[in-house]
Amino acid sequence: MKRLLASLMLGSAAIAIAATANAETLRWARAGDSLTLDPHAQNEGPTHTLAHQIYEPLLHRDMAGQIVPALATEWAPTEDPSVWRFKLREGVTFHDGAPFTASDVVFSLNRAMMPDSDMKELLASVKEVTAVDDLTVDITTDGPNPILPSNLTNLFIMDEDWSKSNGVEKPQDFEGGEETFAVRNANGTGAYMLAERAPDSKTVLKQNPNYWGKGEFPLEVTEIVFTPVQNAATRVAALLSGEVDFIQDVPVQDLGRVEAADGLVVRTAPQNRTIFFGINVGDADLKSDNVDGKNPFADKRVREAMNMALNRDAIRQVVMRGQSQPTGVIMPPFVNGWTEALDAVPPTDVAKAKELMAEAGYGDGFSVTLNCPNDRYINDEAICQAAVGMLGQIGIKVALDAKPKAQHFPLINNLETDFYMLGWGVPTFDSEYIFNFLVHTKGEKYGSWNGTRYSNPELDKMIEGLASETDLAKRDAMIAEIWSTVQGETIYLPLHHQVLNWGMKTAIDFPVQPEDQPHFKYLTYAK
Amino acid sequence: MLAFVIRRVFQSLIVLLVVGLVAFSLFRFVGDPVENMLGQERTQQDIDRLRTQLGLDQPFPVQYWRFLKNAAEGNFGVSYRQGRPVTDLLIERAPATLELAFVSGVFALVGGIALGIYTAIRKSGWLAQFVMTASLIGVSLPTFLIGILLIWIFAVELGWLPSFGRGETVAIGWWTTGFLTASGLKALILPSITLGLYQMTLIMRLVRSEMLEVLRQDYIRFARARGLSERAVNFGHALKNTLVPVITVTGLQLGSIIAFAIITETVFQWPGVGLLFINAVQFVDIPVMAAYLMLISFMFVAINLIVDLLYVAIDPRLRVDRAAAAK
Amino acid sequence: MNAMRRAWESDLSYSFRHSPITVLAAFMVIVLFAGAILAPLIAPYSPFDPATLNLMNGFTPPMTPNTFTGETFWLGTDDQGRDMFSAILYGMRISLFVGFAAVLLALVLGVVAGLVAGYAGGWVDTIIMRIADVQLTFPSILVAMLIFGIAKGLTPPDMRDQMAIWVLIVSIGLSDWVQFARVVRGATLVERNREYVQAARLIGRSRSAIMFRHVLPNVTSPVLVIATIGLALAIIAEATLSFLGVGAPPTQPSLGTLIRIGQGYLFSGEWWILFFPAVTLLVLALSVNLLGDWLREALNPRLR
Amino acid sequence: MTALVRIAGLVRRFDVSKPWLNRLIERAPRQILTAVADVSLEIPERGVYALVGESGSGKSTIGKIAVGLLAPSEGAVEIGGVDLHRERDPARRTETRAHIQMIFQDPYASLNPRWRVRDIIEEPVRARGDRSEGLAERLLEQVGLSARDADKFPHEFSGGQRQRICVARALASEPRFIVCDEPTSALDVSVQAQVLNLMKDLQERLGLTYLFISHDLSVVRYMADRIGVLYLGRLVEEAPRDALFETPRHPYTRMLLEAAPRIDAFGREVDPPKGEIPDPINPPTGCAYHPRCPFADERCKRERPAMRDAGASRAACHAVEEGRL
Amino acid sequence: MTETPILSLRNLVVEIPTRRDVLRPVDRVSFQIARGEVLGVVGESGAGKSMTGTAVIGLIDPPGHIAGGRVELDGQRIDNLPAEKMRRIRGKRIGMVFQDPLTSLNPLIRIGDQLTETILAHLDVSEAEARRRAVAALEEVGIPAAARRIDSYPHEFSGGMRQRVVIALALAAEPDLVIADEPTTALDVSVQAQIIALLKRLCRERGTAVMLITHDMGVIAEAADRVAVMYAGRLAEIGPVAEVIAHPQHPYTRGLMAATPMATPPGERLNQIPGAMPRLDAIPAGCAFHPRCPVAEAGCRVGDPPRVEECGGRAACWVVAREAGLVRA
Repeated sequence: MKRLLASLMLGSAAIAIAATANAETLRWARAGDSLTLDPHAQNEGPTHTLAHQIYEPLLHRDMAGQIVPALATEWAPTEDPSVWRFKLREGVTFHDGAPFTASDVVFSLNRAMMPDSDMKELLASVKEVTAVDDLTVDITTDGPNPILPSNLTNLFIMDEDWSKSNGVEKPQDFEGGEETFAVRNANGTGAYMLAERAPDSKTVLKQNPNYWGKGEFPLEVTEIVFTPVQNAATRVAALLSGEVDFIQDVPVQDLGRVEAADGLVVRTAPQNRTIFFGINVGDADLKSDNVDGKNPFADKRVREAMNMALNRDAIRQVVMRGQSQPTGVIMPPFVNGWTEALDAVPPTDVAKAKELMAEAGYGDGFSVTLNCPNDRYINDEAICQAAVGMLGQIGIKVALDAKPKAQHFPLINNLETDFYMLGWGVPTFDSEYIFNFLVHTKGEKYGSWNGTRYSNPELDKMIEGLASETDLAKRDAMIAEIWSTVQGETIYLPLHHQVLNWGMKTAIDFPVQPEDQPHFKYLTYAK
Repeated sequence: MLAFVIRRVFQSLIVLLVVGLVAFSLFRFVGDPVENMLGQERTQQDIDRLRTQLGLDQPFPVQYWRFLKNAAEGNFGVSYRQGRPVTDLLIERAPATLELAFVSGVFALVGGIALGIYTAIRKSGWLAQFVMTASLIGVSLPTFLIGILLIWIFAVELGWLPSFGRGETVAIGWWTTGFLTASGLKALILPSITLGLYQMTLIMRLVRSEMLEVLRQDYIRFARARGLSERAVNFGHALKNTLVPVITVTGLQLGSIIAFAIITETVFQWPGVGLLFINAVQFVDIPVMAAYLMLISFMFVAINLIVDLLYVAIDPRLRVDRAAAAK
Repeated sequence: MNAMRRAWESDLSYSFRHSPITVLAAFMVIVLFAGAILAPLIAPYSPFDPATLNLMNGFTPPMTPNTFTGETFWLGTDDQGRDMFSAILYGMRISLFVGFAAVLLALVLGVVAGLVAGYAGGWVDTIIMRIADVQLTFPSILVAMLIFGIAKGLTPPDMRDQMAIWVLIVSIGLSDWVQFARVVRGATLVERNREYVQAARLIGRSRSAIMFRHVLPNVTSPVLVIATIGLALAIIAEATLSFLGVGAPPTQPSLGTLIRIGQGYLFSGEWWILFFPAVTLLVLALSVNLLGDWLREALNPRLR
Repeated sequence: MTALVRIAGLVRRFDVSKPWLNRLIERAPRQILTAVADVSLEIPERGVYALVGESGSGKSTIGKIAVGLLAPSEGAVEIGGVDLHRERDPARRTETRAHIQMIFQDPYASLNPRWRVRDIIEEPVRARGDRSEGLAERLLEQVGLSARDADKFPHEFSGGQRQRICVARALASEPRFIVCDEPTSALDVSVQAQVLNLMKDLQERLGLTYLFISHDLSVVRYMADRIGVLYLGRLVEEAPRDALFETPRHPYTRMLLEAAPRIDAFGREVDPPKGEIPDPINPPTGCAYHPRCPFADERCKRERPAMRDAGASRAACHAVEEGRL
Repeated sequence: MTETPILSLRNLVVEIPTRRDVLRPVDRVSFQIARGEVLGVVGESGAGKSMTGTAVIGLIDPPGHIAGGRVELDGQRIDNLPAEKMRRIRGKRIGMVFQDPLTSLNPLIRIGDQLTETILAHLDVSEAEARRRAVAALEEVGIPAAARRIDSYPHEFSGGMRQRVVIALALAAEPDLVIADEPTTALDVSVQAQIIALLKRLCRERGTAVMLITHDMGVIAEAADRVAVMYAGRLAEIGPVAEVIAHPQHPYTRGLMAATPMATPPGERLNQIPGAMPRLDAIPAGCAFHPRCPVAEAGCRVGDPPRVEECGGRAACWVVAREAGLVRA
């Protein structure tokens, strides 16, 4: 049997290559499907990925993560710092042939600010969008907003007439379960046009023959067949067997196999996302621990001991197979405010950690529950498991409760967990985004993902001040100050920055985009 | 006969009602849909608005009554996750699952009955003994492992068959079929085997033991004593009697094929209702889950109803006008 | 002595001794059961204590020294540096515990329901068998997912790891009782019309005395057969549920959880993480099934 | 002699209708099977009364009602003046029940295969909470088995031996009245003789009263003092043994005696009886036997005959009454 | 004078190997049945009478098999025929009637189809002709409205009618010999008389020989020409029915007759033979009957009793043989 399989294996690679299909068609698979084609109904990665092929924003992040012109060619604040002016691209048409004008931009951004839109938070500061002329648009914000452009990279422009004639002037009420024309049909300006769509099973895109970017982008892919394949092993199998050309999420353990396979390659790049643990530092007593009347996490020495007990390098080496960047801060390197010093990995020192525990009065340890997702981050559950072992070595008995993200995240939002894993991506590439959600005291407008119960009114004031600070140097200084407090208090235990792994045919030349957003118009084939 | 049908339909309705209650009420305990539907930037107002919108703030009986009323009209509400009517989703996905279940069922039935007959007639032959022992391996391996192994061997290592999906499909009205394209047919092979293997072994073992039982009956001895050929005895007499009890169990088995498709569809990324259900569970998409359970129960009940009718058609003893008298 | 000789010469013992494959299966069952029961004594490591694990031992191939720590493990280690051999022993302990407890639950429920339905007859019978019909509508996997849903909603988060095992037991046990109930009911219907039951009724024995003292001992053969096969099914069901992520927690992995973890490494070359638990599960389920098969043949009076 | 067992106007009906829904749709009427119709008889203390009849004649049903396993639809069975189905006093019920026993047809099914012989025999006594040491041994020897057999299981015995165990069990509660339901029909001739002799000896020695149910006229002739012939649930003739065999009155009794094979009638060419037993759910009008009766006339079709004395016998037949026969 | 007997058994031995030892349900049985003769084979359960019939028709369930002796049908040896040839003899030349008419007929197949398939299996006739013959066969066994009832299922017949159908099936291809294995045991007295009469009439009309297996001495007395008494797989006594019943020679036959209530005057105690028929795995050495035999001698325990032919053609018994002066004690 063994010999049979061995000989089968030898023969297999050749067959796999023979099965390669038409080079112009790109067969693409990833774990999850786009939730809807309505570009404003869901603010979610995979949804945006598909939308980016069909629709275009005014400006977007290219394969290197740099903001580059898309439908806008130029943009700058006007004399009034609260008004940004955008020059639009000439000669662009929608897939149905309608011309692209300023009124479409006004219409689309207003649409994205409607109550049913999931993108409205990104435009929270926008007061008004006005068409200056056919190819110029002004966006007026509520006070100066220096980072407005980075909020626009996923805001797609729809055709006003198409939307009106199909009754989709309003975004789909996704939560309310509305089904609109825009959910299954799309009319963008992008490089690819929707040809066929069966949600969760298959989507086919064809190249837009009238795309404005012809000549500017390689556009070597003429057809895209997108299939969500949920099961990781099946997905890898599909790539190995040559049934797909490109998968967006290669499990780290299979990198070697994919890499070793003839005709396949894995491309890797750091992702704009950091994985860390949050701890309940604020409550007087913990529900999930075995210490009565006290919160051991409230003691900074305990938190420092925990930080020291985590062997991030071992996690990188074994759990992540080298595919992670250990860090000491909950901020990816792409983000404004990041410094090498902040990123320095805290040294692992079990002996010292034990001393700290003893000093804090927990020489005999204590027990606590760690909540962990099992379907959200790369090897999330395995990381938590490893952490359980490492914390066990300094006497903290951790019970691991791993569950799907759908049940994990509410625990954080509802303050039902004392110790949890979270990963945070920063679409604006700015520290303010992190502070707003993770550091500010939890309340109506701020701190909705701050599960640590950490509350520092002074810090809150500083965070709130960032939004309207137009002096970038001063703003950066504020950011640095906030970071030093956050780091000093050790309210989060940072682990690592995630690394993206795209698996593809060797013949495909395609760099990894740090936001995990492949734009296929950039894709080229090796000649 | 009519009374029999009416009674079975009535019982089926009760079953469906209970299943509906179970389906609807139990899933209320799994997570909170509102939390999952809103993104990371959401406010308390969003939550409240959505709860009201979904009717989740109403008391339980009200929600159940509304569910039942809607279900009776074929309206299972709208998927929280996909934002589309669940009925549409099910109709869209059903062909994939039904085709898979159909092929698996045929595979299980034909293979099971053929092997069952073979192993019963050649009771002590080495091949029959081997098949019997091998069939135990079939029931000792979890389905997901079989699927993974098949993918590994036939898709990854040999590259003969696709590892996932339905291949090319052809739409005939709202029904999409994989039967009409080469890739569609190829794509059916591995999932069907994975799904049908367990049922096939069960049916095979059942057919074998029933057939052995039948072959011991007096009327078989009498048929032999009348000089009928082995062929006539085995296939003309024994097989028919074997199938009577087999039909019932087979009905149950085929019903569970649709349910067990969950695992196969997960492993093979088969775009059917099982995959829809698993996705729904992960996103706590209550309408989809509830509708799925109702659908499964409905199919199960329908299959059993058909089986019961088939039973009556095959066994003349059940067609007697008078109830079996007490001696 | 005499009793032992008689037992040795009994039909059961004879058919056992003359079926080499059954003897082999029994041997494997004994070895595996012993391994599971004696795991704390046999296992070189304690895989359920995360504090003793060294992550750097992760992914050590069998019988090969680890590149970082230089430690060697018979069957290698998994992604957490857990010794596979110890993990399999402990995992089997959980799988077998779940299997036995689930079968026991199903058996008690099913036998009582079957006895009552069969002996009482009438509307009691109708209600019990209708419930069984509803139960059949839900295959075990769906039942388990439902029960998991409730349990998750009802138990405090820090209790869930301990609850998981019991939830597994309840969900598998609940979905398997129908088998027992149907067979016991069928057997009871036959037995209750037997004349020894009438003789017992004649002297005024109570219904429960007749059901449990007279009828029950006479339906043990089919119950034993179903229980054996049910054990194999329960072990597989546990594995499937753990594969779907609703089973034993990864910190205390059962065979199924080990396979779930291992199947992620099917293509990556760490074959031992999947292979050894899968083979153990296969051998375990196969051996139990073979024993069940043999029991079925040996205890079936019609086949003698 | 006083009657120990008094059966009066006994009727037992079984509802064999289809479920109500079928009846509703198919407009089918209720179907009632009258297994026992208006049977009255008395068994004196120490007497052996035999019921004979073909299948469906209701003889076993009468036996089961007599011991209390079935309730009568109408009429009553009194044993020693106590009607088990109507008696309210639990003490009298228990006492009466102890005085009644039954021996069944199938010696294989009537012993619990999982119980030891000792437990089987002593159960009636233990169930009442009485002490039972040595009882099984004593009874086993009384029925011709060995005291050592008490620790064996039923499957270690032959059919005849099992029936002896059944007899021993029946005797354990020191009964006065035993219903024997075809006790030897499953046994071979040589063994049947052993069991019949044993039962007869015990009856005489212990002063037992038997209701002996059988389809075999030759066995009945050996055992009984008085014989009742049943046809479709009704007594058609009742007579002392010799009277029945020497001067059968009812045409059915005659037919039975005629049709039964005889050991001395080599090569006898009988004209076989006509017809088969009718459907008990829709029995013929008038005398139920009239369709098969060579003496039947119009009156027989219309009018059901009552039991009347005819010599030493009683018979329910118009022809006998009218002297046509 | 000697016409070839239609059936001749010579030292027929049937063995069933079990794990402990080899059982012999039929042990060196020899007898003959002449054309048109009715031979009653009588014995208690376990005597081997059914197994003898099954052996003749070649339907012993494996692992049982004919281990010795020969079976001749009309002078032609049939116990060693290949399966296909034997199949053609079954039904065609030897018919069989089983005890229970309820289980002898396939409940799922119309009786007409069961009849025509039997006819078509043996006779080269068209289907229409086979059906016509089937109706005729049913009429002959006394099924009223046969042409209509032919499409009925077995459960639509009463027990007696069903046994008539079984007889029609057994006789459908006009066999030379019918083996009737307890054909009336499951029937009521009145129906039993009908069936015996029917069987006798049909066989006489066609000159069919009958091997009538039963435990009922009365049935034998009325129906058989000769009777063979079996005990523990062996032939104990054989002879004309009147002689055997009126003047049994073998101590077992004598005991059996005396134990029959029919043969015992009312009020007299039944004679009882102590003990019971031995089980197949515990057949005593010597004469199998000796432990129960009232006249057994020391020699009975040792040697096999002399064969029937050696004892004057009736009983196989040392005592009988000695008393007849055929052997010395």
